Amino acid sequence: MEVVEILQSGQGELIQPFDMDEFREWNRTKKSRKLVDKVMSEQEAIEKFVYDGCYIGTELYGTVRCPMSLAREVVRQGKRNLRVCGQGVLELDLWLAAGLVKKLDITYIGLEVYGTSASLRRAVESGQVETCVEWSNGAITWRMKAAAMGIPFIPTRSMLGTDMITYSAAKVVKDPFTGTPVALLPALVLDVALIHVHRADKYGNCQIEGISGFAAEMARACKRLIVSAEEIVPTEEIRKYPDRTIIPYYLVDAVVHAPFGSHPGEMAYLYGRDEEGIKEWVEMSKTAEGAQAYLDKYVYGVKNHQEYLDLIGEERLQRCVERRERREA
Amino acid sequence: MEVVEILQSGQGELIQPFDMDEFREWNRTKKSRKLVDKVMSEQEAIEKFVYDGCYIGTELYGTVRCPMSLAREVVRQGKRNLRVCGQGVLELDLWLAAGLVKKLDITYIGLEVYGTSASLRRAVESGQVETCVEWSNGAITWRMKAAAMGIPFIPTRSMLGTDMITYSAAKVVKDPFTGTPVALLPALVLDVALIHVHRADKYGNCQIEGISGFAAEMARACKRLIVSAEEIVPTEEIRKYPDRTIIPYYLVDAVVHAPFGSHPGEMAYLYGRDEEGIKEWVEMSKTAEGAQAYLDKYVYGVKNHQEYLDLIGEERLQRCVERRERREA
Amino acid sequence: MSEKPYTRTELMICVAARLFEDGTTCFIGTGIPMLAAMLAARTTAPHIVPVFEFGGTGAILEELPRAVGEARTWHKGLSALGICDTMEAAQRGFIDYGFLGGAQIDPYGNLNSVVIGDHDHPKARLPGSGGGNDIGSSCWRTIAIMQHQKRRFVPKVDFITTPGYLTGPGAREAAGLPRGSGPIAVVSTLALMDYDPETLRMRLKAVHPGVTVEEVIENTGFDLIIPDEVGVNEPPSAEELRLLREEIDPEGLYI
Amino acid sequence: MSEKPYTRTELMICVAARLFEDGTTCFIGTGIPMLAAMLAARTTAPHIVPVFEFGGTGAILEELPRAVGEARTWHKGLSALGICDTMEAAQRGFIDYGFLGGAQIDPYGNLNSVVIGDHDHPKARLPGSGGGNDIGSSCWRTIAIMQHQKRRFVPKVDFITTPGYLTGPGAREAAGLPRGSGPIAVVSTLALMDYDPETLRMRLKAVHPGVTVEEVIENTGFDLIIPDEVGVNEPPSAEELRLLREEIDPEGLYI
Repeated sequence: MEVVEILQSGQGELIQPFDMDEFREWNRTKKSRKLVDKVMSEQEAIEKFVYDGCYIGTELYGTVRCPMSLAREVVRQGKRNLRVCGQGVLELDLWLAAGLVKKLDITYIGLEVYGTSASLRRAVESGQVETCVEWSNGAITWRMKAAAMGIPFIPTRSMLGTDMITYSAAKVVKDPFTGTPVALLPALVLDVALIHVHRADKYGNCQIEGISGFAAEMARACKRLIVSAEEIVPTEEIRKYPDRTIIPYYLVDAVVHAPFGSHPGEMAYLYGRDEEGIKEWVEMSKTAEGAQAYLDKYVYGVKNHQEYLDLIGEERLQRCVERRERREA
Repeated sequence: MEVVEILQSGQGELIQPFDMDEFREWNRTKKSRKLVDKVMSEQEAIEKFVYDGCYIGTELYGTVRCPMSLAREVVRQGKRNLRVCGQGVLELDLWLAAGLVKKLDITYIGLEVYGTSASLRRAVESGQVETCVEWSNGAITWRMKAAAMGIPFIPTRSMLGTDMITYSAAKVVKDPFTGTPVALLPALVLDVALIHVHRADKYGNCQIEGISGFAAEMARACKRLIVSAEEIVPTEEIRKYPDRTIIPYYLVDAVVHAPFGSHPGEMAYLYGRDEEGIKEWVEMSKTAEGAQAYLDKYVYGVKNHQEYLDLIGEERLQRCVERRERREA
Repeated sequence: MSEKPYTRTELMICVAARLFEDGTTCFIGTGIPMLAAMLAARTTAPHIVPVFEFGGTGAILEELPRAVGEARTWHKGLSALGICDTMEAAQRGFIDYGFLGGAQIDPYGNLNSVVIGDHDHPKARLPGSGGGNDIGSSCWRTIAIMQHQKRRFVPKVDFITTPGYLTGPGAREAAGLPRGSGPIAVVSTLALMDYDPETLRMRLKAVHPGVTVEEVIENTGFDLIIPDEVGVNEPPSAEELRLLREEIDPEGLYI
Repeated sequence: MSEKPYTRTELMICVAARLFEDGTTCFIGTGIPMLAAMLAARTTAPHIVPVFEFGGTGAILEELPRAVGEARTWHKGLSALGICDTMEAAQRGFIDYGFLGGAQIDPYGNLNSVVIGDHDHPKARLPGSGGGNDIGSSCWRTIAIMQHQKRRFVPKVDFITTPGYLTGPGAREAAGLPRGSGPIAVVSTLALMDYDPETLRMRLKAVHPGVTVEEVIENTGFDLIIPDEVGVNEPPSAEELRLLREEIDPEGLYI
């Protein structure tokens, strides 16, 4: 019998095991093909689809097209023991600071220009986060891409030769076609994904402007998908530009109308970053007490996204709008 | 040592063997990152980049966004012994009828609504085409996707259990994560690819309207890429909508300005099919003599794409324009 | 116009159209499946979601597409992406039905569209799998639409292009094909067939009006399971015929 | 303003900027690499093609991006797709240079950005690989930008996040990493290093003005190869400083 040699098996936990047939069955029975109105509030969407212990992820970096209104609602409702695939800045920081995270498929959690995340340090070094399984940004996306393709794994040349492989759940094999070593990344099927988009219709057909990060991959790699959108548009608008629909409705479970939903992050062509707002988190999150005070003020202290926006104030939001990227030749 | 069992190895020839490091080296040394004017005629592009015996492919189905002006020029220049990945209608039919094809990675060559391809039958049954290696449409695209990802293979559940596997060059293994059988498709790196797009700038940044077929994958899976475009636009137009550039310039070797380049096929939002023109080929290609007469008239009988368009005539082209798909709510 | 007697092709389209389940995703191949989908959308299944392999999802089928990639396949559609999007949606279990054709079919619903005769020295080279193999591998339920002739309904296809039940119970799963998927019906020019749940072999379900069971048996190259009760399909209604002839295929491309 | 003496960070940025090769594709990470790229584009390498991992290619860098996904990373860009597009372009060999950071570096240029101490019970949990591992695996040449401190230049990093030459000659290829790729330079707050072609160990190339070789050695936790001739980097020119202070980082985010 011909065989492929397994050269190495990562010792990291596969914290979200998968079964492609079970995922197919889910997609068959739990995802309606009908055009059903899915518009609901953040509160309703998170209550309905996010649960203690679920494996959850958010799309794009924390300050760019980030589902912040959904991320804050997760904190407000205190969902616990979350298992998270982490490529994040603000949103995961909030969850870590609120003590909601138990296990991490981590790629990068930090504050970019403002350095490392104190919330991550506290949560991991204290043992509150039980497990960190390591992946590169490419690898975690390709794991979702595998799920999105409906296949059990995808090869890559990333992570080879490093400790990343050892502390991941990947395997290294000899490619049966050319004989060279290649890493196999197991598919990642999330229980819940949160994605913020520019526009959606009430059924969940979504369109994005500017870079699409890993929205297409994550949307196809989850069992429940909550989308928040800056604007809810009539389906006729979607049908006019079907080539812009990177997330078709049948993938979506909830559509939340969230103008300035990425604040204090940005939304291309609509509003820029609120640097002041981001710095406030950066400063306050340096200590556990400061982080708690921030959460008290901006999350627990307001009932919903509208109250959050009221707290930020029209004037500051308007300044973000003025700083937006523009389409110009 | 842990191993992965190889359950089956397809007996079909891998008619375009690959080496990812060699492909990387090609991409490093033969693909300029500089913004260089690449505009040239069909004649020049085909002379420069298509050669006897090369492995070549065209993107999308024969009547939809098909690089017909390039395909006709390949015939005109009589490039021989082509090895082709075949998912095609009109364009591959022309090559088969002209006796240019030696080996096929075949998925579908036919006339869709008008039935089977007599040119394919003649070419294969006579032994003029030496080899047909079988793939599904999904499989051939995923083979290009593997190359586009820079990885040696991609898994799929297609082709399992059928004669497709036997007459392909795929392998079936037990997935090392879940133990279920899965097919591994070897990467496909083409020597030359031909793609027709809506607009490109002179450097080769390309944008497409409507479905994109497998343009993104093929453009990233070839050593030489000749693009024909309905319109050459200033780079400022590209920079205004960078989120529409599915083929960035550095992938492109030649940009050919080809209005009505897909004729008698269609181009979404610009012109519809020329049914009369397609039927003419369907009828004439039923016999070898008829096919030859068609080639004499529409390919050998005209010097270039402009002469072809003159032969078709303004009025008929205008009728195609009237039949175009429109963006309307 | 509806006075003109219906043809077997028209009847076959009507019987196929009635199999569409409303509110499901359907992978539509070139030809008869397109007509059946358009008819279904105008009659019993107004909320089907047509999916065409080159990227169109949720099109409004106002005009008959002539090709699986042309603009009519995403006309006023919900998304118009690429072949990977649709094929991978199918592989992930999002496509409920697939409508397929082929040159040959066997008792387990395996289809051949590659060669007649030996693969390497064929008597007839057929177009190839196209998306057929993918659809038969990944869609939950496939329905074949066939001319009913002895040379097409054969004990063993010359080449298995698109998997039916392969060699019988358990074979799809053993090969690694998705659990719970497989063919459920064949609509032919003579009859409607399904599959016996025990043996997974093809079974006559209902003949077309005016067709006898014997005629079906005579035109089938293998032992078709004939149950005690064989139904008779409803003939095309006047409205079905009107839709087909006046709205769906007024140019008579297929009918 | 250019009268103000330059800082070591400004110098480091200038030295890094001069390493950009015109007309190449460069994977740009957050922070110092962005400033260096912007400076290079305004001085010696006007035709570099910046690539940002979340999808931006060929942006015109008018304003300093604060994040690898924000609109400034594809401002007037040539394409703005997603992370797969850029990471896969790198894996295919299309990205010439990668500019990287890390908390620790070893003599073979391996970088650590995951943990200080034991992985499962870390003294300090760092942000993680991000795109670092991918860039170090797939780009043709990588350049690390580091604070030069003994605790950062270590004999053995606590965790290899981003591959340099791993354990030395042949190790990258044996691991399956792309042939011919690897680190070529380190720009630190004290000096510029390259790698000895025989041993692939880090080698001092040029010290910053005012820095002695001894100072570099003292601040390096392993045996740095010291060649017979060690150059001295040019200090920032008045124009470089003006660009940095007035055009590139007028808010003083980094400098």
